[in-house]
Amino acid sequence: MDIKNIKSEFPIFKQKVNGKPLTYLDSANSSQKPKAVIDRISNFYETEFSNVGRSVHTLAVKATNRFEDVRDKVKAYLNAKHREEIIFTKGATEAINLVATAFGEKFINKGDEILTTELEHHSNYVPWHFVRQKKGAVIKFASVNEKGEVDLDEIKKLITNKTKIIAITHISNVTGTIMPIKKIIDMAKEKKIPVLIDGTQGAPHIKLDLQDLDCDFYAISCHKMYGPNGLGILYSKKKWLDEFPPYQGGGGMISEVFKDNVTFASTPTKFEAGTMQTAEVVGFSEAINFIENLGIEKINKHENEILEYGIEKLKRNNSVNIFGDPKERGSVISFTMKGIHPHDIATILDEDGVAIRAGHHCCQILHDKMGISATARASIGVYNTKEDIDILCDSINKCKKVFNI
Amino acid sequence: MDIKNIKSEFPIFKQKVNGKPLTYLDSANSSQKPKAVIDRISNFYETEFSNVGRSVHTLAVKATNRFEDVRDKVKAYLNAKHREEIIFTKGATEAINLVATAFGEKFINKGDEILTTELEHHSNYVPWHFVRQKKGAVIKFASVNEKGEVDLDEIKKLITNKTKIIAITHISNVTGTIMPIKKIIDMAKEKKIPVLIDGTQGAPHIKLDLQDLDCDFYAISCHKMYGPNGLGILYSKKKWLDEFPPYQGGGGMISEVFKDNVTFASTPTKFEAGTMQTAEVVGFSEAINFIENLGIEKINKHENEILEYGIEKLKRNNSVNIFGDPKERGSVISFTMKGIHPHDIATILDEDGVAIRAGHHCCQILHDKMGISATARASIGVYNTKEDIDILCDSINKCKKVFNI
Amino acid sequence: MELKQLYQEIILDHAKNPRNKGKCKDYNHDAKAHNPLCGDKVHIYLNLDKDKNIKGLSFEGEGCAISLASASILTDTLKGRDITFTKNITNNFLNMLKNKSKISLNSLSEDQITTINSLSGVQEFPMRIKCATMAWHALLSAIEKKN
Amino acid sequence: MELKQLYQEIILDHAKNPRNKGKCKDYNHDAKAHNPLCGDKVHIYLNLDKDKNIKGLSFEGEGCAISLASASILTDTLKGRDITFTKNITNNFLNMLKNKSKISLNSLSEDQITTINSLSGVQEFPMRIKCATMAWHALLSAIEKKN
Ligand SMILES: Cc1ncc(COP(=O)(O)O)c(C=O)c1O
Ligand SMILES: Cc1ncc(COP(=O)(O)O)c(C=O)c1O
Repeated sequence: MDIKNIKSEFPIFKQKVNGKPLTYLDSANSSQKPKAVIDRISNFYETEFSNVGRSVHTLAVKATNRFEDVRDKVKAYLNAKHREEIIFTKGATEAINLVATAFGEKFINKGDEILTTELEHHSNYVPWHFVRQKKGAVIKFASVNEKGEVDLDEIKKLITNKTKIIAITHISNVTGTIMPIKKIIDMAKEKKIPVLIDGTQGAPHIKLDLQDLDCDFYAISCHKMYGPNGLGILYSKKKWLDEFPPYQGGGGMISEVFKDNVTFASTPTKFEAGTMQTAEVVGFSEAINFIENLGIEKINKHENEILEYGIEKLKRNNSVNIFGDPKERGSVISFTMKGIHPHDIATILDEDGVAIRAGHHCCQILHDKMGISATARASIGVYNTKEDIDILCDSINKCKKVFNI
Repeated sequence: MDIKNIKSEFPIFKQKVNGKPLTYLDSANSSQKPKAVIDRISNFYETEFSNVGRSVHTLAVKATNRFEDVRDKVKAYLNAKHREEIIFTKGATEAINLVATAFGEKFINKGDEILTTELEHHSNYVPWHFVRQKKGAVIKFASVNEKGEVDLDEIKKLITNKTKIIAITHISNVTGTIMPIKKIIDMAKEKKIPVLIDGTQGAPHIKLDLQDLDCDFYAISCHKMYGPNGLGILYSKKKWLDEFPPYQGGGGMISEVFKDNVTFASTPTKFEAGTMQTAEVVGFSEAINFIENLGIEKINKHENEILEYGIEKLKRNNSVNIFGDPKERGSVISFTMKGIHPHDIATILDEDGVAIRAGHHCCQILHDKMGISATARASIGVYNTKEDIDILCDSINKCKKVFNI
Repeated sequence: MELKQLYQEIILDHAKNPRNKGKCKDYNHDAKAHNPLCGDKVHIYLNLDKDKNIKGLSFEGEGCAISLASASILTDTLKGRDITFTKNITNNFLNMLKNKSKISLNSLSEDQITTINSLSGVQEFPMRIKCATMAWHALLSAIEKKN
Repeated sequence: MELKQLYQEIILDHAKNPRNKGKCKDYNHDAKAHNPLCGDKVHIYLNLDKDKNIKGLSFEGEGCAISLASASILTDTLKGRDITFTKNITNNFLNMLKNKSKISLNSLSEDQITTINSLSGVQEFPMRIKCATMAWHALLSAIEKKN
């Protein structure tokens, strides 16, 4: 596979949008899927489908093995220590809710502090807000500066002996800021504070070695990694999972069930109640193959080239204001235009087949801080090219014409 | 489409299992998928995929409309009163967990009673066990008799002024007992007690009119209704959803987010945090089409014919003991054989391409009550035929040979 | 080209120079609305006299051209009208966007009808309908609510 | 035909007439195991003297032919042996099922080797491996645990 021609692996690019070829710059929202992933899902349903972990007939055995093989594959891909540290969830949102619920229930009490940043996606804030409400805990926010960066020293200062957990994003889905998570984790480890990384925007772009990173939790959205909808992954150190109470109750996660008591299966089964998303998990296996065949470093390099080209070109456009200017940035450019609201930009761009996102991107706290209610966001995936950026920039200029600016 | 030849709509039946045609009698576990469903999923990923409810570009609009259209379709299919009463979940298990968590938090206090039966699947017991643990509530079990039936009068007697909710299955996934849910709901309504129906085994087989039934909650597994993996539905009366706190926190379910507080979207959005299973939801639309094209009554009649044929034939086999003998039975036959454990039966049947399930089928309380640790279960879907039953019975006879009985 | 339909001169004019912005004098009803997906916000202020005539009508808010223009047009059109008329035209407006009908109330001037109908281009942009209707929904709840 | 491999005469014999069933006399170690998916259960009882010899060994349990036969064969083979040998053979057995190797310890009689190897047919039935290994895992934890 050649990264220059990789669009041809993605069926979505065969169609026209509003008569124009699709220029998809919304991968931070959800990535498109390569043919191999789509075909694997169909093929699984057509020839191998059965419920996992329940029956002993041939199809069930096959499906169960396929499912569990993907756990091993994800473990290897993330370099986790144990296969039991990989939990399949509905998405990164569920992964973070699981941790917040279980950790909150067991380890957070009145007055305890949860440390996070102003950069976070609602999915890495609202679950902690629930804990705050239930336990009377306090959420502290490390502030973000105009560049979109968070100061390490401030984080250090905010850590107290009441800090029970640090929850922080790997890459901001708005400013693209790559957070110095390794340093934060090291800092936290000195004080024995566990760290959750919202890796939703990290995993699709950056090579991960979770044993080296040594975070306690890492949440992933498979659908942003060229994988299927409706699937996420919680990586968690085994010691936490072993201590955590189960999250949802139901079939598959039990050990013994009596009228007066229930005991639970061991990790990871304890956290996978009910019928799992077997087809999605099996399909995700192909997404990992896709990434591994190209090489995540090569994907990263390619995306960075497009990103830099885009930032330079947009910087030269006087009507465009790029949101944030972090030293380390990954695959996202958010911007505003004087006199044209992001929502209108998105609509005008769409006429040219250019798909971007407008709004607060589930980061209202960040937008409030910056005194702005919405931004337009172009985000980059493996299939984007410099031409996509050129089309984006032409279309941005058209916005000015439509608005007589 | 002709129900006699309906197997041809299901690609899975094209292959051989252990050199034999597949005789799939495990639909209560998960049903196979018609080609239309599988193709719709691929097709959606290939031409329409985008994240739902987030962006304003053409693909996002299409995806969002498709997604919300399915909500309307499900509403119509179930004859719910409001489209907002349809919540998409990961499965029936998540649907019941959502209700138990929210209802438990808000309305159940120490000493309050949850009324259920000995027939329930773990998915309709463990979530209530959690509530019992958290709130110091009491779970009362209406007992099941040897026929697999639950006595209405006993349920009536078990209702006290502490009963806060009744949680009951529509059809037992082990004995096939069709519960008199309408009568139970009427009884409960007199005392203003809400009723949750675990409809996992009901929805695939029985025509539903939820306004007429008038239950408060009805949980569905889409994957048992010829639909995709990883998708379920919670039907809930709007008044409950409006009162319930949100379940998971994250993107999409909020109204406004501030550092010190969060307000939430209205029903149903409040309960759909994070990226939803768009492809699965869209695929499920085809499953409803499939069912509606055939007609659920016709499916039901066909399945009942196969069921009765199966029961009669198995009753004539002296080595077979059918588990339960309910007056009203739906699409499930569980049985044991003297001297051969169900687990062994399943393995031997599998050699003939016959897929059944063995174990306690996530109903340990029921099995304990009957003094038996496991049963073999054949369950029937739209694609089954009398020949499938003949093959099953021949294979059962083979078990005796293998075991020299 | 549909974009021209959406961003008509009238709309751009109202968006750039919104009429009746701020809190109107002696307002005694108000209501907010917002769209959590894009952050658009509107706050309607209303001075309703005891005969149910709208003596004062204004808005505060931020958002896209469509939402600003819609709020501006709303205030311009309904100031001085009575409540029955207001509810009537609001329903007509919401109906126009939902069912792609046109507005033609004979108590409105031609100018006013042209202005309101300039928002009908939104019909073709389903994700933008909320932008256009938000202020009108806020108006309805402001009428219901006492300050 | 593989089924014949799985349900060999020896296995059916042990399943129908399990050896050493019940609680052995003066047991001082015991442990339970079960398979939540199918409800198979086993409870191992062990009398370990102070020189770490297995003086008594028995089991209670219910389950499929494979799990019963496996428990029965386990008790029959290991009664009277010492702990080092027991651990050694247990690992060999678990390894046999996992890596499809064969067992050939020279301190076992040919008969015993044939008997244990009769369980190797399970290799081809991945969902049944737990049935065959359950008793052995219980044995290991019984050894660790004092009663
Ligand atoms: C930074 C970040 N965190 C969390 C999420 C939530 O992921 P999901 O919607 O897959 O649950 C997203 C994506 O929307 C995100 O960008
Ligand atoms: C009666 C019953 N309730 C609940 C469930 C759980 O459904 P799911 O696994 O789709 O969450 C099942 C299926 O396993 C069932 O048969």
